[in-house]
Amino acid sequence: MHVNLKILRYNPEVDKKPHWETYNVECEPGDRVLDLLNHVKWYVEPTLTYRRSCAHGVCGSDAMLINGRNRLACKILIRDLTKDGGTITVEPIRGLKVEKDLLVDMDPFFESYRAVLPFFINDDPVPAGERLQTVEDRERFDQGTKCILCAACTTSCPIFWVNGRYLGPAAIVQAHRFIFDSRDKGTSERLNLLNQNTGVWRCRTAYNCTEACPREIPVTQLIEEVKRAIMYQQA
Amino acid sequence: MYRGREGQWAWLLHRLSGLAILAYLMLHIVSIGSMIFGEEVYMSIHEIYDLALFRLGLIAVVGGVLYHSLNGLRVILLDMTGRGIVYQRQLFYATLVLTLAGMAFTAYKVIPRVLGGY
Amino acid sequence: MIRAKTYNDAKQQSHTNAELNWWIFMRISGVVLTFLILGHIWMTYVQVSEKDATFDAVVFKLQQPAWKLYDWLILSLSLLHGANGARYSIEDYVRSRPNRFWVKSIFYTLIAALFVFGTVGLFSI
Amino acid sequence: MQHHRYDVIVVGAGGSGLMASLYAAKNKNVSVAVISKLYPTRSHTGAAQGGVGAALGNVSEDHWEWHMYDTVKGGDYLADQDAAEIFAKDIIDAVYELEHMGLPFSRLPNGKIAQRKFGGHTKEFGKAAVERACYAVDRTGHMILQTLYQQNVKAGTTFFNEFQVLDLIIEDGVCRGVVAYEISTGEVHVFQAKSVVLAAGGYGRVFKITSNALSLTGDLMSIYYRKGLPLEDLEFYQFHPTGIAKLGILITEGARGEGGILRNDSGERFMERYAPSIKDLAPRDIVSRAIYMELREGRGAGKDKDYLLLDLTHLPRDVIEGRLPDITDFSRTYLGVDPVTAPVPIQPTAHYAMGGIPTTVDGECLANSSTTVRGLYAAGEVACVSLHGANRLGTNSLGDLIVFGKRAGIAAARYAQDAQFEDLPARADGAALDEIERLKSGHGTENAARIRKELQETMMDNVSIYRTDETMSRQVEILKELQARYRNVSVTDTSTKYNTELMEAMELGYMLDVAEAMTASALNRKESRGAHAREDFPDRDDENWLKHTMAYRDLSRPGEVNIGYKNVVLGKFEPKPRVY
Ligand SMILES: Cc1cc2nc3c(=O)[nH]c(=O)nc-3n(C[C@H](O)[C@H](O)[C@H](O)COP(=O)(O)OP(=O)(O)OC[C@H]3O[C@@H](n4cnc5c(N)ncnc54)[C@H](O)[C@@H]3O)c2cc1C
Ligand code: HEM
Ligand code: SF4
Ligand code: F3S
Ligand code: FES
Repeated sequence: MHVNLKILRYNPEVDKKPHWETYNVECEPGDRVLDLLNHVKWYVEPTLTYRRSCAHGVCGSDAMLINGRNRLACKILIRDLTKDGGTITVEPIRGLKVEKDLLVDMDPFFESYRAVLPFFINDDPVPAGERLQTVEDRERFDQGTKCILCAACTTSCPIFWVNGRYLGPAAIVQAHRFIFDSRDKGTSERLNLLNQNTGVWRCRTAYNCTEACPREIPVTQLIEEVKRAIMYQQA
Repeated sequence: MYRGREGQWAWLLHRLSGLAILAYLMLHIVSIGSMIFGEEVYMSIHEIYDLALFRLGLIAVVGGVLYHSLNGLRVILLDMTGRGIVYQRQLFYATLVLTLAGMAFTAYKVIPRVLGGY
Repeated sequence: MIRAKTYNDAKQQSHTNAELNWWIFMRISGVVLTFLILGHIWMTYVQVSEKDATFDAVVFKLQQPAWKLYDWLILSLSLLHGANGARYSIEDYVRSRPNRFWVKSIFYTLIAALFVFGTVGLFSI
Repeated sequence: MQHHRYDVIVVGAGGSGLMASLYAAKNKNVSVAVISKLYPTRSHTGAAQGGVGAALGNVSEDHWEWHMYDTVKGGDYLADQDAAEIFAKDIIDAVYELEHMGLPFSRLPNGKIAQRKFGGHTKEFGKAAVERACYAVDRTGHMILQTLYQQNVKAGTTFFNEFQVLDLIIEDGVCRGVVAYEISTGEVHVFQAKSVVLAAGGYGRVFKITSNALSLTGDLMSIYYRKGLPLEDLEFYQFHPTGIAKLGILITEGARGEGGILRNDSGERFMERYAPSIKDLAPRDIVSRAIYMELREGRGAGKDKDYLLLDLTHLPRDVIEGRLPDITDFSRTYLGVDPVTAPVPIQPTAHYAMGGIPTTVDGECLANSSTTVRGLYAAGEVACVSLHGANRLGTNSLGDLIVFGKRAGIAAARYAQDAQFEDLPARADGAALDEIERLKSGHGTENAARIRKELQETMMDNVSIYRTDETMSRQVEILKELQARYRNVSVTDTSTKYNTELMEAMELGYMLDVAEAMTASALNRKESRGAHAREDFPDRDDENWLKHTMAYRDLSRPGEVNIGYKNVVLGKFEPKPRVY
């Protein structure tokens, strides 16, 4: 089959503004969008720029706006997007500065990540073996541990687009992972950080994040759990 | 436009309706409050409200308030219960249906009056 | 080059409950307002015609203390709720710090003025 | 040019690099920085699924000796037994240490770390399979990578992300730093260092069907090899039996550990014929060869009879979805097959390099069979301490990263603490700049992607699961031709910012050179051992070949490879025939 791959391109050294370019590509219905991008880059237009690595949805490199929704290019198949002769649009994710073509500046994203103390805190003396944890306690924070920091959620959030100071759903998911870990002792610090104007209270439950997450993390639900945790803690 | 789903549109409508009814409220305070300047001032403002256009516009105000308040309740359900999140989509459609029903009822009440000049 | 923020950097950030309190207020006032406002609309507009909201009718209604209180509650709660709601929007869309300051100052002044005006109106009858 | 100075530089931010930086930085006398061409959390350690093996004995009795035995036997007795002993002992505490860093292991009902069976891991020296793989659902590598990155954030490690290392500065047998290209600006930076730890991962991308990331192109192995320094045991490359058909995406051995069964077209559990005692849980080389034989004898499934089936349908839904959620998702996403109700099409996939830069048990890089390159260390898949010998057991790579990443980090810091900064040669970045210049301003007409495609296809045909003199000799010639064509590659993107075309072209150069060393090593070894299976020499030959290969590029005769050898460290376990 053939599809038209319509890509929003931008080369900072030449272009003033991003512009669309369309490539007619031959493909199989089971191909990934990443396969088409690779095809264009390798054989048609080598200057096309984007990040990629694992090619199966576990490294978080290639979140893009594909047919109007945030997707991992390596985890969405052509047959789920269009039919023979159809068009697929690909744009960079929103709310982060576009550096070149589909590649954006991820630094602000990782800065928000680092701001929520995304690491295990427990200064008690360590036992000889493992710290014990029940199966239920382990399950409690399982969802957040799946996160691959792809930024699909944060850059689908309408609040983040207009207000870059919002830490964003990805950072909150990371915080959630530790807040609800029975072994962690940093809960109150993290809750205090998220209790700020830039934290969970910016979330207006727009739900795009949950729908965008390629790891099927119920992001909005986790954010709401953090909101409630803050409320109960302060009460 | 980002192809978000129900949640995104629910939020956008909530914000727009909230700001719209805030604007309306501010005008409403001025018009009703104008009472303290006496009957004449009050009635001169009030006559504007009597125009058919404004009276029909009130159907929109009812829609806005209804949507905003019902969706507000939806948001509160999302915030407070896990169930709210599971059914957020259905709740959004319920909100829309109830809002439209409320607007229809208002229209049914108001339009005959406007046509009848009452 | 990225230098990871340390634990202590983050620890030192200050902390208040203001946003939490506003969040709770929005929800409580929202629930209360649902009844107050829908009731208000029902009684003064849907059930009766806009034409009936004559000067005399309004004065008559507002002379009763219960209605005075009812309307004043709507006035204050919805102004506060609406003002905070608008603050959310301002903080989202007005991104430069100085601009945000001006927009907020003017907006809050307007809300305060309306509140005073509405209150004086209600209680002068 | 920008110039930086750190006592210790770590190249690569996968499990081994992050472990090295964490432990190097615990030495307060040294400054540490990590250079990585990917954001750390994008490293391929994050793709590892099944688990990390350690004899904790949480489910049933287990001992480090048993683990060591399995490792040595799994490696077809080519593993160095000093490394295997250190490993089997240290990994136990290392796993606890990871747990103390917050790693969210799955749990047993008694609250301890959950463990499951994995290929080749047995109790009482081969009697029966044992639960040794400690796991975090089916994303153990992801959790290791995340946890180690988190700990580095906590420790305030300095990262140079999206900096691609193009050269090592080695003069007079002393490593003095690295040269790296800042992808975002196109600037070349020189990092002066007292010691350098290489942790840049594998090179699976030289094969067409692989579980490896597009970024795994053997950069640092090649850079090392181009200096006339040896690469050890490159002929041993592991093909994992269960890659998703055609795509190569991995389905963890944990799927078989949980009870999954391999079947051929007629539904037969064919592993019963190849490894009667442990069947589907035999080591990977054996299972991959069995699959290859089944396919060759026409018992494959599908219309082209080119894949086999991994059957999980007899397992309860909650075991599949609960303990293997990611692979369930892969199968549903990429194949449209739900493993709960239908068997999953699989085929062997190029997976792991047992060989690499030769090191001592402290990670010191070897310049030949005995002397080290001072100040240079390596760990992880890029290195070869020869823990894995001729074939790696599942779960032993993550363990390798943790144990030897840590040892390399500590050793590099200890060395740097007493060493002085050595002078840099004039134009330290010269070679890198020249190469960039050549690719950017060249008038060559060759397209890098086409050469890469041919490389991957021919390596898959000629140097994969089964090898013969004929196929490999052909590959040697093909590689020479591809290398010649590579010299005519030029990139069309001349921009400075994010010139990924340029970086991909560089990577192709590296791939061609590791492929050269690999093919030469494989052609040279005239026996079958572990993952190296020759049809023309089907038996293991301990008399002549119980030794490590050291492949040196002949710097005076381009395209020629000199082969040397290094002794295998024997010890506790005498080489025996390897049957399961
Ligand atoms: C799909 C899959 C599943 C696996 N499952 C298991 C398992 O269950 N158990 C197990 O024990 N093992 C498993 N393995 C093997 C194991 O995961 C890898 O061998 C291991 O993660 C390699 O880690 P590493 O730290 O050496 O390198 P990687 O994690 O690959 O990291 C390489 C790093 O080097 C950097 N780098 C590379 N080149 C350059 C350059 N030129 N300049 C700068 N930086 C560079 C990269 O940016 C990256 O940060 C699996 C492997 C795969 C592919
Ligand atoms: C009638 C009952 C009402 C209910 C139940 C209600 C409920 C809510 C809730 C829960 C929010 C918070 C939304 C969030 O945090 O995501 C909100 C926001 C808001 N409300 Fe109301 N409200 C009501 C009436 C009003 C009125 C009368 C006004 C106008 C004066 C108003 C203006 C706003 C505004 C502007 C916002 C901000 C919207 C945003 O930030 O997206 N609301 N409302
Ligand atoms: S929560 Fe999901 S969408 Fe967001 S960064 Fe993590 S994996 Fe990506
Ligand atoms: S899209 Fe944004 S508003 Fe909240 S629910 Fe998700 S973070
Ligand atoms: S390339 Fe790794 S997530 Fe897509």
